[in-house]
Amino acid sequence: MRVLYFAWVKQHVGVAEEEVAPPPEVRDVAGLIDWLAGRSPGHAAAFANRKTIRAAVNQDFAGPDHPVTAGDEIAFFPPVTGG
Amino acid sequence: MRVLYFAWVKQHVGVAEEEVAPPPEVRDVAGLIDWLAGRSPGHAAAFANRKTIRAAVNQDFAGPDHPVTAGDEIAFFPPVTGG
Amino acid sequence: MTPRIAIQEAPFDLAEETARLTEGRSDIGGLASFVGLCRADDGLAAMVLEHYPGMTERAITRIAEEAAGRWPLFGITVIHRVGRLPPGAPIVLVLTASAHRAAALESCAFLIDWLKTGAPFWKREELADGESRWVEAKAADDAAAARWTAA
Amino acid sequence: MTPRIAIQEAPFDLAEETARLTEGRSDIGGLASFVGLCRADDGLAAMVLEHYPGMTERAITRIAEEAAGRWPLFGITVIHRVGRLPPGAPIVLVLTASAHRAAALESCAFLIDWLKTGAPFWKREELADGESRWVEAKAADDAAAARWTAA
Repeated sequence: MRVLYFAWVKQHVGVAEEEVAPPPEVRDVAGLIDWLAGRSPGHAAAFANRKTIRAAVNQDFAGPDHPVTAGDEIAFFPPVTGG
Repeated sequence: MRVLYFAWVKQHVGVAEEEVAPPPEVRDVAGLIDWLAGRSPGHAAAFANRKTIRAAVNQDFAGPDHPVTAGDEIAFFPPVTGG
Repeated sequence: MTPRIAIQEAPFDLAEETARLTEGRSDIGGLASFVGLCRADDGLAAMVLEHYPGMTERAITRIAEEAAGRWPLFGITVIHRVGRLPPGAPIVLVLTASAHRAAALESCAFLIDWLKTGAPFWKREELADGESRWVEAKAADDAAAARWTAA
Repeated sequence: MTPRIAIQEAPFDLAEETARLTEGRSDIGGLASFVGLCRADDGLAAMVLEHYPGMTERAITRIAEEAAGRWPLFGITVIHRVGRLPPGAPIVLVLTASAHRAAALESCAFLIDWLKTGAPFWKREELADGESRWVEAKAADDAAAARWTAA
């Protein structure tokens, strides 16, 4: 499972992307966030306020209940500010 | 009193502008139209359908009740179609 | 902010007009433009635009001032061409600049809606068969302009 | 009609993009554009734009297709710059072409409203004092985008 980070989420985590292999009980975006938050203090800081985190699964915006599986590309980032 | 004509009003009347001296009982736009319509068959044709005629007095749109006096610049034209 | 208003036979240059509004400043966040072009409907050979010199500039200045009163604008440009224009030719340009996009977009729509119904221009279509006809005013244009006063 | 979508560091050329949409055709009656620029608020030294390569193009393509389904459009161009941009620099261009002005104006407003909330871009402000801060998303932008779904 490939996880990408953008903007200040990336700054907290310290890397732009990483390959991860969460245990089988991680089934959705919310579960993945819980699991990632335990990986390092940087991850914990990045995911400290879940309300400010947005996610995409395979390049589509996805809510906390969206399923995640091995082989997915999952991204975490703040609310977008383009335009 | 200077009277200007535009678009098909001008084509009917046959001139782009004319100096006129209507009698004193011509006091407003509607009265001026009545008086002008009697000046020639072209004028009569131009003003045959009053609903399709718009007017301006001294370069501001003006309704039929708008007063007209000697020295005014008065224009008659169809509904505008710019833009 | 003095609106730039021009009635001319010559084409206008969108890039040049944009640069004129933005050059040397960094307070503009949004720039909206509308260009109206001459469509080749129904065998049109050319569009001939007539106007009322003097009143045209006066009417456009007034509505530009109204736009400037309704929205916080840094710049307004309105250029309307007259004379004989071939199909595909640009006829009118409206350009508005503001700190924020909503003011720029709304004032641009307001100005072009209003130009359609409140400025003394008349269009005549010259057809390929030699015929010629005056374009009739549309009720839809009156409705579009009216929505700005209903608000 | 295939939308033209580009994510690039280089500036865009409004005149060139306009010509690209209109060249050789005479069925376009209205061309609406919006250019978003980098404002020099509060001692801004530069704006740095990050995006999500791949998803960005995908998201913009999807919304351009939605616009094409809602309005009868002959052309859509969306160009969004990324990287470090100085105050006054153009950031984003939205350009829409249609037979009639309302479709061009409305779809242009729809696209820029949506880009603000639905495309994965993030802005970071670099200040003159060396500080740096991420721009926060605005509730007003969500509201502006939402009005297109409420209708």
